[in-house]
Amino acid sequence: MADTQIAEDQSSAETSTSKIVTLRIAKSNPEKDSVTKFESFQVSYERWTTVLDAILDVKKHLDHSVAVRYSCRQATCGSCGMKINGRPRLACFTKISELDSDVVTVEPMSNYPIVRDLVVDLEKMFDTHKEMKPFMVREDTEITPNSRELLQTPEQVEEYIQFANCIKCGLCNSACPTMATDSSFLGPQALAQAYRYVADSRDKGKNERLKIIDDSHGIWRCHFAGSCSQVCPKGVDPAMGIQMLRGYLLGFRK
Amino acid sequence: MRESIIMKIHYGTALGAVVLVAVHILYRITMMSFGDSLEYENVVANYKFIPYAIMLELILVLLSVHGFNGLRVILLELKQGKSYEKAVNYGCLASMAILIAYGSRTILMTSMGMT
Amino acid sequence: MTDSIEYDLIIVGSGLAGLRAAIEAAKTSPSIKIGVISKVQVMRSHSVSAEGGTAAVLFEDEGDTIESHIYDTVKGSDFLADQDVAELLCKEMPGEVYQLDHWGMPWSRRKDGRIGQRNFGGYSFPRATYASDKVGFFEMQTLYDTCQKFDNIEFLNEWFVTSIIHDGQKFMGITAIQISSGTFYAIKAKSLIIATGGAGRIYSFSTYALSSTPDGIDMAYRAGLALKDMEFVQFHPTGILPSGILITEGARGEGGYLVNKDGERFMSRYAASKMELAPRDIVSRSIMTEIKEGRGFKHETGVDCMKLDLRHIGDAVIKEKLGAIREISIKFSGIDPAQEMLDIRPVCHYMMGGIHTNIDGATELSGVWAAGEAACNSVHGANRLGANSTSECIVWGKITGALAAKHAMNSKPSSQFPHHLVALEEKRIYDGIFRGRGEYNPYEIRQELTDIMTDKAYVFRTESDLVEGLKKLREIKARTWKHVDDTAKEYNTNFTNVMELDSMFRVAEVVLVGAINRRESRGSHSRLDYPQRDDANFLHHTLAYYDPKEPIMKKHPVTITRYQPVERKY
Amino acid sequence: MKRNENKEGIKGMANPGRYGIERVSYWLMRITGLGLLAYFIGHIYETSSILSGKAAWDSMLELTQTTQGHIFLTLVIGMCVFHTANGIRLMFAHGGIGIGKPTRPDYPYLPHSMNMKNKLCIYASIGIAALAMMYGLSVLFGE
Ligand SMILES: Cc1cc2nc3c(=O)[nH]c(=O)nc-3n(C[C@H](O)[C@H](O)[C@H](O)COP(=O)(O)OP(=O)(O)OC[C@H]3O[C@@H](n4cnc5c(N)ncnc54)[C@H](O)[C@@H]3O)c2cc1C
Ligand code: HEM
Ligand code: SF4
Ligand code: F3S
Ligand code: FES
Repeated sequence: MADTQIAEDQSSAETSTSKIVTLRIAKSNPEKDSVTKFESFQVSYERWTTVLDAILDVKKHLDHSVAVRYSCRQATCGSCGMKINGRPRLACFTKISELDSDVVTVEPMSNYPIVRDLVVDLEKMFDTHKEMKPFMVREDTEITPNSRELLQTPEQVEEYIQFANCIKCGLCNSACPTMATDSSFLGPQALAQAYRYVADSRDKGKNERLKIIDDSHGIWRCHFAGSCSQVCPKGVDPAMGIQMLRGYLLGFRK
Repeated sequence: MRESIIMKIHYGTALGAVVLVAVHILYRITMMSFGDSLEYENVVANYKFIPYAIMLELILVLLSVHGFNGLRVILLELKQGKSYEKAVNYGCLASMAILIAYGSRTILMTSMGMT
Repeated sequence: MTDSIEYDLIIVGSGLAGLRAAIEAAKTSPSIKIGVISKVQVMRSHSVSAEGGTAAVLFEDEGDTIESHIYDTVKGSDFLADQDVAELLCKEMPGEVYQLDHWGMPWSRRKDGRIGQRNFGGYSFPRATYASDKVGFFEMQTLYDTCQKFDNIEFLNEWFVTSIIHDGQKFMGITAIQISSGTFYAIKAKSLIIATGGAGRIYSFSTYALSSTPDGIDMAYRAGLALKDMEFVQFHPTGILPSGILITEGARGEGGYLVNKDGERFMSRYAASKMELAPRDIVSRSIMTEIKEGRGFKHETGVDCMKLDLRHIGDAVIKEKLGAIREISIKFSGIDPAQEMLDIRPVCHYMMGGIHTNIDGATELSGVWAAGEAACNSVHGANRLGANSTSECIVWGKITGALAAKHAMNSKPSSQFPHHLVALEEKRIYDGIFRGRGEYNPYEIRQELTDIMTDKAYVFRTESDLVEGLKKLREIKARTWKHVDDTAKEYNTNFTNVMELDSMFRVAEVVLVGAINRRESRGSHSRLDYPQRDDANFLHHTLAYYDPKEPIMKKHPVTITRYQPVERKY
Repeated sequence: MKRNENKEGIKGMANPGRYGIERVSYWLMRITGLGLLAYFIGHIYETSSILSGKAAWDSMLELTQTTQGHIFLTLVIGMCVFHTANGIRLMFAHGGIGIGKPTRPDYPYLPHSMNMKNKLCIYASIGIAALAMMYGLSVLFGE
């Protein structure tokens, strides 16, 4: 089938529409020393070229050593969170053309330890997520041969589905002002997941979870700054989940 | 104390304060001109009017609790660590108590005419 | 000496299959120590990209039957599926859907509160259970979150597994590199489940995550396990241009049309009754035939393509049921599917082949199981039906999880750990790859390799193309491409990328050799020079065993229980 | 392995510039809260002078009768009004009221909690604080 050529990995496809942008990549290796150097590269891009495409283009052809985390390249796996022109975003979900800038600066997300270059350590976020008991709490979670589905209307699904969209990219924790100084704060990612399960009509673990988050570095350290929701790439709106959850603790909701 | 109770107090004191501070300020600007209301004699008279004095005492307590808890929250978020957090908690509680005591002294003594 | 750690059960891969296996193993025995090891973090595995549905018979009261699911699967496979295996899949699935529901899976619901199902290619009943169009993502979330209940499951995030250690009879452990620190470890264990997913990145135009490289499959291959049916590569009809990201079959399940340059729904010519919902191999061939006969479109990148029309479905339904593909097409191609037609083209999407296992997912080596896309238990034969793969991952995740856990409970730790094999492996990767100073850019070599596969082993294949492809492949392999620039230990993806490339060569070779040997057209494997299915000579599986020179090819019988092969018409 | 957490720190916490008006409101709420607390302490100290007789009271009052004193009092009025108005909004929001309803999000995602109602309330809080300050100025300087 040599007659039908495929233009692979968009970045290598040269057409007249391509433009040039300066990509500045923050490089550091904390195991060696604590300096961060910015290296600049000229990369050509198309209308649809994403920042991740551009970084991988650099990795392939200009500097093999760039450390960057990626997998799905379609904004569903949550690997590629980084600070792009000062704001936490997914690299694979940010087109260069929409940044409207001749210079694109990429840095590791704030509020997480840096592993190397653009890669940060998210283990703590995963641990906090686990603390929220992010699973069905009820007696009969294991089915028997006679089990059928637990009925749930489309409206009941609406109650929690937006929070179930979280891809654990960690952008929200990186934008939150409390996170910027409080290393014990649970963070919007975990709190929104606590709400995801509380809001599920099948779950019975509300009181347990409310107890866990009602802590001196728990839900009360959110001040509804909303930055988490501003940067969330999946429309999870953690700020809403957190306030809803707090509604229970304040007695506004039952 | 559970954090939720502390924060309920925080909101409660704020709500109480909204009403009382409004009365306090209105008192200052509606009774007579603002400048006059601050004349020594007028102020002392205010204090001697017992319901007003009680209200002032209430404002004092509510806002001290609210304000120092607010400060505590900010300080807790700035830095972490067991001893630091303990210091913040007790420090704020103590400051709160001192402020209330100091303010109460003024109110009590003035209203009893000990000026 | 190399650092070593110990687990009772090691699961390589944290995709759907790996996570399901971990839960089942933890349920089977709370006392064993389970390590789930993956080169990506949890929830980053390729499985999160699965969009359309998971096949299961849920509405027997409304006319669906397990029998029909089995037959659809076998017929879809072009009769190369092992029929006992297909039967097991179909019987286990309904329970698994309910189990996921009890674990919190946000299935889409019907008005009456029951779980919703949609139409999918090749089925005679709408039985693709769906959760909007993010099925894989939500399943991964449900399984991952459920794993958090168990204290004996430990996740080793971002560890690159390089080899399986065994003494020829018995499994003993694996070797792996912790990516963040760059440290090389030997991990001892009593049982192993390989759930490393598909290898679709050996093609340049592919729906797979960038991490879906064949290193897991290759690891088994190098350890002496057979790879089965690797020539069967599924090309999904609708990969969106220019990125190759998938537009789910659910888009056609919800009523989307495929149209050619003349505005004609050309599927009427190829599958009059099922139209756009014929199995994927047939739709992909139809698209390529239309293009070859001059009725295709040209995308602005210069690539031939066809159009997928969803406009008549309407904005509301698209938002409700196809939200993710709406996001994908607006974001990555700048097209709102409610307004304009999408540019699509057949794209590498699934590998029917994989590590040879029996119906229980057991490999030929005692103590080693394989599950999910990496395995080939022959449930899909020559062509997988959409929505059957997530099902497979879940069912064999569960089966292998239970078996491997029991095995780990009942066997004693091996007294002698073959440290010399670990040393040998260390030498292979560090002297052979890490310190490689070849003169070619490995990323350009990778591009060349994947281009060869897309060019020479695409939807339609011929002897001359395949042979030429194999020749070129061996040519670039002979070049001194092993070249790692990055000398740091920490998070060195340059190094892991080159290791991935290394594995691509061996697995791509097996695909090509298998395709050359199979002189017939069956399912996804379509030879222009042998356009007919040839049951007399080729109704068998292909096995490939590793040999440093070239793969050793063998045959393996197909299990036929109740359905004799007939011509496949839709 | 203890790694530097790479926290954004106080600068990041206090920088109101990047994430829209909600972040500005967060910032103002903090500043005004602290400012009010400072004033409150000062105010109690100020009023305690009443115990020392009229002379002391008057000399204390004089401090605020200067131009700087007036500007300071005006600021306090503004802070108080903003903090109160925004505080009332926040109390509702923190209870889950007026922040929208969970729904299936559609791309492009607009977070419902960052809705117009809340934005308007923030602008309104700033607005009435400004009005109150102007009124305060007129009273203070108008004598
Ligand atoms: C875009 C797309 C859409 C799809 N949609 C559907 C659908 O709608 N319905 C359906 O039934 N099927 C669908 N499929 C197929 C299905 O998603 C996959 O077959 C399935 O997810 C594979 O899961 P898995 O668990 O086997 O492997 P994966 O999810 O691919 O996971 C592999 C794991 O192995 C790890 N790994 C690999 N190599 C190594 C190594 N060397 N060291 C350590 N770890 C390693 C990876 O990190 C990863 O964790 C789709 C596939 C694609 C590409
Ligand atoms: C009278 C009306 C008032 C109301 C309705 C009110 C309301 C609130 C609310 C709701 C908060 C919580 C903000 C959050 O958690 O994000 C808060 C915080 C705070 N308040 Fe008040 N308050 C009032 C007056 C005062 C006064 C007079 C003071 C000073 C003594 C004060 C000091 C503080 C402080 C220091 C904070 C912490 C700031 C922060 O966490 O952002 N408040 N207030
Ligand atoms: S809530 Fe949004 S920003 Fe936060 S981790 Fe989840 S998807 Fe990412
Ligand atoms: S940014 Fe932080 S303060 Fe609350 S609303 Fe979001 S968690
Ligand atoms: S690569 Fe998966 S979210 Fe960006």
